[in-house]
Amino acid sequence: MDRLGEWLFFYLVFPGATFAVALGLAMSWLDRKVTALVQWRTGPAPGQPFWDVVKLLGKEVVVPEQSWAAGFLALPFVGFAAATLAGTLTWHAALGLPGGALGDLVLVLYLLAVPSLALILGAAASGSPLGAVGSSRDMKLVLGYELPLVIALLVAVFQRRTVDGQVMAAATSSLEGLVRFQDAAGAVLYRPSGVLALLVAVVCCHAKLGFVPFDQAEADTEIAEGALIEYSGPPLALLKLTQAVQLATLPVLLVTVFWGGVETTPVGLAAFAAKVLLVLVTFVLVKNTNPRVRIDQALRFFWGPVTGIAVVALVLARMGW
Amino acid sequence: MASTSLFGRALRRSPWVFHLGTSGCNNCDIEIADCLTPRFDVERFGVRLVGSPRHADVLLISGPVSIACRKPLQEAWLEMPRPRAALMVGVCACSMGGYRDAYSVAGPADKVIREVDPDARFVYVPGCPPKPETIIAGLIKLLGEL
Amino acid sequence: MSDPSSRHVVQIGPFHPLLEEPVGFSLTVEGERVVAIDARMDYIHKGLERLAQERTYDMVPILLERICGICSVTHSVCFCNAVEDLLGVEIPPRAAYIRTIIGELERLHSHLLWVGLAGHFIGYNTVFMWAWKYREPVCDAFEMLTGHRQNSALPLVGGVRRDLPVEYFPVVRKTLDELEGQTERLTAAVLDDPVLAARLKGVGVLSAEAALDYGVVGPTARASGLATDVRRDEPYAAYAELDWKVVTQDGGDVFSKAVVRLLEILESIRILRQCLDRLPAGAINLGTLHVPRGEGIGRYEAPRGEDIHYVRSNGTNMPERLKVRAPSYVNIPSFRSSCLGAPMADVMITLAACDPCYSCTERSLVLRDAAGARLLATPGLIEASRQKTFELARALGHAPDLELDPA
Amino acid sequence: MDATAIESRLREEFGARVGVAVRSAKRLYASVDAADLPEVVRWLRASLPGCRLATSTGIDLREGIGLYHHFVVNGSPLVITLKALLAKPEPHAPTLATETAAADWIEREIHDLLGVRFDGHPDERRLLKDASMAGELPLRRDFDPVQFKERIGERPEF
Amino acid sequence: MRLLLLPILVPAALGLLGLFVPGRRHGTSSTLGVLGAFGLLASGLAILDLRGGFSRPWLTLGPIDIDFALRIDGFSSWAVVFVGLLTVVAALYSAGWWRERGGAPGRHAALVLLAGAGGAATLLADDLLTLIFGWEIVTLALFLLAVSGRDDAGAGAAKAYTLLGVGDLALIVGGVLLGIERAAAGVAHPWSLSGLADDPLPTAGGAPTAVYVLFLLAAMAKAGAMPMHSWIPTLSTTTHASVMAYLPGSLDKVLGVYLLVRASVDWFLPSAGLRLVVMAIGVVTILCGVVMALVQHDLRRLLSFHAVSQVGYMLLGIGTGTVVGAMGAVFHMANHALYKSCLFLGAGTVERETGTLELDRLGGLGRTMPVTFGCMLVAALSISGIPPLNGFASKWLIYQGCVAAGEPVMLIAALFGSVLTLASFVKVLHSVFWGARPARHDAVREQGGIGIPAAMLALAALCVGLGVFAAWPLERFVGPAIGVESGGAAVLDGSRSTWGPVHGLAARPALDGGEVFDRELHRFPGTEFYRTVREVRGLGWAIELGESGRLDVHEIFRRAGAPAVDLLRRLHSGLLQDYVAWCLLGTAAVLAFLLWS
Repeated sequence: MDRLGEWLFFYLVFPGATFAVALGLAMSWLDRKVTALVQWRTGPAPGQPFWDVVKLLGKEVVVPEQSWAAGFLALPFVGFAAATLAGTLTWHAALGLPGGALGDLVLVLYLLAVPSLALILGAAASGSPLGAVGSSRDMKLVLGYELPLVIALLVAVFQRRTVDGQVMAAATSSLEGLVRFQDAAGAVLYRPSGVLALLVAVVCCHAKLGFVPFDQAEADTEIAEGALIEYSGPPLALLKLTQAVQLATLPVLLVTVFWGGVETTPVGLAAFAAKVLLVLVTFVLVKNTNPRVRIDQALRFFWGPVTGIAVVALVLARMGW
Repeated sequence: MASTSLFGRALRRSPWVFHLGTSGCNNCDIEIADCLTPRFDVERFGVRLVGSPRHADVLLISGPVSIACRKPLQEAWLEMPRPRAALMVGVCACSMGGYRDAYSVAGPADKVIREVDPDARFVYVPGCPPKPETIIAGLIKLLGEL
Repeated sequence: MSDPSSRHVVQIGPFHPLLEEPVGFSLTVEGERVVAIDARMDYIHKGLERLAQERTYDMVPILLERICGICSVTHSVCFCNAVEDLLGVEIPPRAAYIRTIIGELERLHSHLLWVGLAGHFIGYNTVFMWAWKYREPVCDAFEMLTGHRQNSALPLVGGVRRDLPVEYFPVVRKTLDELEGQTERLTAAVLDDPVLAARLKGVGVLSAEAALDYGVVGPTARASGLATDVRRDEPYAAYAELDWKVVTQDGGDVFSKAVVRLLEILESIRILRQCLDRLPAGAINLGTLHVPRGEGIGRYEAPRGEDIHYVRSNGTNMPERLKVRAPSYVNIPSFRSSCLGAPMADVMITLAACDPCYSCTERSLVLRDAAGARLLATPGLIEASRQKTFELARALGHAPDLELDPA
Repeated sequence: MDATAIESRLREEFGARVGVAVRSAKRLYASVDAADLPEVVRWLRASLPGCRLATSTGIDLREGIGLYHHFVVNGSPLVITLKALLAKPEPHAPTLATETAAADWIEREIHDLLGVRFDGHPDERRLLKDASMAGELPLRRDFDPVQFKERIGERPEF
Repeated sequence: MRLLLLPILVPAALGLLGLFVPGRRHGTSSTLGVLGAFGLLASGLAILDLRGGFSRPWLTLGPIDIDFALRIDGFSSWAVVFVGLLTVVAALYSAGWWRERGGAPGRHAALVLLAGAGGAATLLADDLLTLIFGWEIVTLALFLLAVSGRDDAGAGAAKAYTLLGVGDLALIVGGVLLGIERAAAGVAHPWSLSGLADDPLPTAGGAPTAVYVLFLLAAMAKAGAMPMHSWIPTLSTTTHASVMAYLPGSLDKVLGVYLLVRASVDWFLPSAGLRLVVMAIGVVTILCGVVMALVQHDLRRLLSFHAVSQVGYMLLGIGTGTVVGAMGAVFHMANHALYKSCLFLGAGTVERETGTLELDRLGGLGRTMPVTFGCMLVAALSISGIPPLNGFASKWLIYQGCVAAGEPVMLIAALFGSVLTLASFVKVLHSVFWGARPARHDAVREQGGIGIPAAMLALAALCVGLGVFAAWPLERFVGPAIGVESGGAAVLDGSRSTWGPVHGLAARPALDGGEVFDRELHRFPGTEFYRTVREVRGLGWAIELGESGRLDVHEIFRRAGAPAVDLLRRLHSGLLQDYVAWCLLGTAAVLAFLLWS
């Protein structure tokens, strides 16, 4: 039972739900604040995302008449649980917490797809036509970015290195294994293939987070927040929390996979925080200096140049570059 | 009056508004949008303009309500989750202003909403159009009422 | 794949974030591709051209300002042009310059507003914020000169009601100088942005032939290569004496429309500078006028294009019939030519590209307005009002905690 | 080309069928029989490059419904107004929507507000009026807004 | 050890009995069918823990002995139980189906039982000829079930039989070749499979390679891997859902994968090149199948393309040549049978209630058919590989196999195939169960007694159970199946603790709000979802190509080798007597050949 207790602590407290939510809300405040600064505004007060969520939790839930109520209400929970789990596993591996190799890259990837899926299904379940358009766009976007994202992440798995005359590669999809490999052989990022792969992964994660220019699914001026349109109150709060958790997870995942884990020294922690912030600020700046592209343009972009670069990175990685 | 619970405080710190122009002349609508922009920046107060009444706490209404707008307005009001309130921006929304004699106007927005929800609460911001500062002041007054 | 059974209708509006005003668009789409489009305009119909018969010629311009929140100068001056055409009179030169100044200030803030909204519609909120930030000083200048941010209540049949406070001219000039630099930077940014180009170029193309067939006007027509501009074609106010040029583009797409508007901002700044420099002395109106039986047509180049009013008088002090044709009324229907076959995401920006103003389209002839009296306030009152505004802003700016209820 | 030149060409082309009145160098009014409207419009658009329909006005006159089509020529100050008088009680006129797309909405509007039928209009649905106003013609002289509102029970009390 | 005969004889006997029940006696024949299915399951359970063989000599040809030999080991024991389970589900479902429809259930139930018996014989066979015998019975049963469906079933059945016939021919020729090879090596029982397993053949020389490839071909045809897949979609539009669920959906997959796993792990030591070929076929099957599924409008056709696509995962897992990959393949085969049966049964229910499976014409059934919807939702998420369902567990193992084998390209393709699968099922769920309900389906309700919902619920429950507790089947069945007698669950280590508690906050549901949209007018049919996909260059082209039938092996041969195929087609007349004659002739020829050598 000790293991279960330990696991529950990881999942519910640190680095799981509680921590991820707190960090995610802080990051989403940072997102809004930087956005405001770019736009010459003051922006929200520090506690703003927290108050938003508390308020939504206290509001009434309106279930649209046309909808499949159970799914409509339950799917945000599923998405939140999956995002939290992904966050837990990622942080667990990044920090090298006790408990063995919990995290697996493929598993995390799948778990991170679940929130999108929950939103897609929830929107489809709402019975709203605009929700359906939103969910269709979201699904297409998922189709677009999953392929290059997978390729880019596999660069870390298959990158060949020569250490002390020995050719080696991580050759494991376990996150902890990847961290250990990078400890031994240096970060994946320090090779050309790693740089390219990180680039691709950042772009894909940008789309995963639904930021402009890839926010077609929630384009408020086109389809009135699309997939989110029918949600209100606590389910909406959960969706916002899910976004926050993803915001706290994806930069960490990228840094962990491509730039090594955390050394638990003050310097190591600070360096890790700086890396994560760098990725996050990149997201925010790109978000604020681009207009939304059309969904077909996004698909072409992902299946064209982005996948191309990812493939090049993979080939380079196999060649030991 | 103003609730001191956590939720009440959150509500006052995070009022999300849905803007609904009911056949007005556009001027109030522009001043409302102006509230978002760098000079006035209502996001400082946690105000967000949202795209669906389902997400909103406050309905901003501008313009008189034409006969054709009447039903959609009532539907939008009912779509909003409780607690909810409405802010009447401009004389037209408050009292129909110069349109009171017009044949195709159904009534001021408060009357139209009260037809479906007698307990609805409103704050009125007169002006043609009211300045953004006035709209913000009205919004803050409304939050005190929630 | 054009199986009719797979079509469905997406309703945009009556309340939609794209639209500040209630108007219903029905897009029939296959997947994301729009195959038919229809508009429903009754939501905003509150207009009673009929009631114009009950208002005097002095009251009508003030009321016409409330046809549209943006083109308030447009409709009142256009009405004055129509009545002056009926009367066959020329207004005093100072009045002509004053009309030009307020008209061009209105064009400035309207174009900036459009640039911002267009950015917003394609999810580029930074452009929205920046453009509207630039727009604020223009509204301030308008307020300094007329006492109100949009509704000036200045135009009057035979001239203008009040003189402009020349002591504010240096401030206005400074505003224009700053705006010129900002607009040039914005224009450069728009022209160079590859993503914007990908998103806007070749989108919603309106050919010159279709433009003429639909009778579109203003920037929408000029972006399709039709060099039509009432300010040059039939110079009213002071335009005949000023040095400026008509901006045209050939693309007909959304990108061209954006470029036309951005360049027109710069032209407007030039016009304004000349007006401020050359403002002649003299009377500002012709005094009391009797309007005889007859009919007149007035035209005016609104920010969105040609506005046209038809006035018929039966000799009383109220018009027998007033017909208002705002520019959006002819610009909006052209979506049938420019939107069909486009993906839904493009339709939104195409609809927005003619800077539609649905309340104009549904022009309503407004009557007595309770707030109208405020506009006639003396400069002292205006100053007091501004003072209060600033105080409020300061108080709010320093007290973000909402529990401090100012009431 | 100014108004007088157009006047002489109009007389040349249509003779007595049009009654031309020139008010100034840039305003020309021509009264036409409703049935001749499409022909005159075709001629105008063909012989004056850049000529477009700016708008149309409907007026409830004592002697009938006045239907005025205002044409503007791009790049010139000229406004040409074609006037037709339609007989009550069932005014109708040939449509211009098949000649120029610009006539589509304005004809629907005049149909809404004044009850003028446009023969051959491709799309005769209402444009401005709400469905509840289906039988009303608000721009007719005999329309009483107060009575209308009482009839539909919408009179606001304040 | 005679007990080993039970799973074959019990259903076969009851099935043969069923053939003589008059067509009107629905109750009797359905009972017989269900009884036989349970008999198969019970006898499978009875022999579950037995290990060993049973042998009766069939023929002795000089130095060569041909036996009727059965053997049970870790793999076959649970495979038989599994087939029993599937047969029970199929029997229950068809009992419900026929009670409502009327018709000739006797034949149907009997053929299902015969197929079950044939499957059991294949799985338990320890002699290649016994295996071929069982294999052929299944093919025959499929064909007879297929032609008994509708009036227009003939063409689909003929196509199925042609392609399956090619596969079966490959198996027979391969068997003969193998026998010659082994006999030449002086083995006394050249067709004995346990003998072969004791001394697996490396595919170095020409003959073993040829035999392996022929077996591969047979397995591919049976399981429906590309390019031998085209009979499945064609058949799907003309055949009962229950038949689709039972045979192409599950039993044929079990047999095909069984053969392939046996061949790849037990009988041969395939070379790296051959493994690559298998993986490549797997990946192509995954991607082509799913892309074709993505654009289908007919639910059953869509499902059948997924049935093709999922086989790719199994081939991929086997092709990796790693223990974890093979375990994944076997586990996936079982999982696939579960969720695909569930999906086909659900589709059948929808069709029964609404009369159509055109996605355009469906919608909004989620609230009126909650059981069908719930079960199909679980199955759809499972086939898309969403944790923590069983589909994820087995796919994850296959991915691990790819990682271990160092095959990034295959891994990417497999992952991407999963995303596409998901996309396709979002479309299905949306267009059938969500969105606006066409008015003509307003009266649709869930009907049909207990049998069908029970079958679907059982399958959905298994999907969840085998996912959440994946360690158990891996340890108990899948590991032993490929020779890992204990510790099979250890491969799950990396994804341990996937299944944390779902915690949440209480929601306060309230019904409010009005309907703004006209639901007929503003429907968003699910078929609209992926129009954009067609518009992407390359993909659209591939889809066109697929739809035009130019990738269909059957069609290619029909066009290219017209005379030869014509002959084959004439041989495949669709008459039972002819086939029996061919079988006898073939057997005679083989015997003659053997006697002569």
